[in-house]
Amino acid sequence: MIHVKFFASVRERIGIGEISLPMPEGGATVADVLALAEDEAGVVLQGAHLLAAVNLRHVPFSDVVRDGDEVAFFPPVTGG
Amino acid sequence: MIHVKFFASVRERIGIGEISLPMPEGGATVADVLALAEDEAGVVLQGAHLLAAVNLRHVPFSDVVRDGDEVAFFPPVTGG
Amino acid sequence: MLVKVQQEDFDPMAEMAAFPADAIAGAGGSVTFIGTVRDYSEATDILAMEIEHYPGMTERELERISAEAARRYDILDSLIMHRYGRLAPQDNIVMVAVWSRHRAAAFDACRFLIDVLKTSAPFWKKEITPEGARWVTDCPGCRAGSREGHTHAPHVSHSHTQLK
Amino acid sequence: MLVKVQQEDFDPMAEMAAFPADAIAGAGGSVTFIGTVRDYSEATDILAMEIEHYPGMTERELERISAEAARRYDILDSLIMHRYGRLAPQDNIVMVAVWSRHRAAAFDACRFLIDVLKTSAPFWKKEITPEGARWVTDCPGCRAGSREGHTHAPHVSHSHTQLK
Repeated sequence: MIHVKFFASVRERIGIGEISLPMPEGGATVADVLALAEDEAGVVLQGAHLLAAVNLRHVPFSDVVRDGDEVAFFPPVTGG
Repeated sequence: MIHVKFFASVRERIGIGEISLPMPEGGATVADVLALAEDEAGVVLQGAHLLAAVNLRHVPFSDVVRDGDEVAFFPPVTGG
Repeated sequence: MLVKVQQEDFDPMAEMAAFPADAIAGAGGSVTFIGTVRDYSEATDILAMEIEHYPGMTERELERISAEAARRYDILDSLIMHRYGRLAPQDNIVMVAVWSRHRAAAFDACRFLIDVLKTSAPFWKKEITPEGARWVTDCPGCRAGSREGHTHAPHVSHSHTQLK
Repeated sequence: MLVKVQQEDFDPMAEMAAFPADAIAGAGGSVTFIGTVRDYSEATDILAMEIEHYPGMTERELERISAEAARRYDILDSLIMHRYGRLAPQDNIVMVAVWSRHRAAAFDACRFLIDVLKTSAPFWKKEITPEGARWVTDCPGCRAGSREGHTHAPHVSHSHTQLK
């Protein structure tokens, strides 16, 4: 399974805070995981400014995910 | 009169904290005032690292002083 | 290095006073940045600020940048505190304190930490205004504190284009 | 702008909390430098530090540099405190706090103020060590906080040569 989390405006737009997806056979990138979650939610985050993290680290969307990973999507951060 | 003050290591070397000197006829620069005070103290501050202030402002030694001025001499500052 | 992420308010000087003394023995000084909630935003009053965060990742990211600051600058130690939840105008949001032998390193490291925090730590602000709530959506580089040009932090990549 | 020169210890955060609120309304943050007495100096223990100053000129000079910082940087206000008299290791000597809308200006102004203070405000430190008392005699530029090269502040001229 891949554990997917959404935060802030991205969470509100996709309407999901957390979802677990089966690990795709043949592997998947972070971008693939987002597409799978969008299919699940029936929402496309088109044009969104998105950051991604895998297992609590910032990653590019091209990174490959592994079974059991926690993958998070969120807008550019605005803390501080 | 010129009111002369010395601070910190310069005060200790010249042995004077404050002294008033008659305003020299014909005028005087800050450097002249120092020389007059050295004569008065019988001490020459040879090779000292010195700053000067007139009426509470940093000035170069070439500045002209006026009757009633407060002229101060002190080493490079080490506050903060 | 110390990182605290909490909902409660904090007293910056009490936190600094409580910092382990042996870690900062020999310090000649400290530089502290304290960020507070502004009471205006683009001509709108701000009634409150809600800060969402990513528990676990925030702490990890703040520890990562603290370690990076310690590698880059000749500092003795650092403290980062950041709040989440609902804050009122004037409330403290964040503090970054750095101790060093020589002050230049503390200035550099403190500035580095707050700049990088603002582009990498997973916090999101939502402004509560008389017209309703809205997410602060500035591009992080634009919020890096300068009015002049800026570049995005190289360690954070994000897409400004369509993803699919 | 506020300048305080005093013998008594001070609590930096209490001083910042007491700062006139309307002067810093709209501040997004503050940057604070706190300088403390080190407990060592060139391989010698420091038992105490005695700070002599030039009453009247110190206040005037600190006000002058505060006004200069306000001209140079987009800040809301600043506070400088500096102690004199006998201090113990770890004691606060100086604090510089700057409030601004955007943090870059506060960082720049705070650094400017402490750098210029160290080369222009008439304070002199005497270290009390087990071997006796001695004036701190570093050339001011050398104490400007960097280990790298430096130049002397252009507004302060002093002679390194014989005067007569």
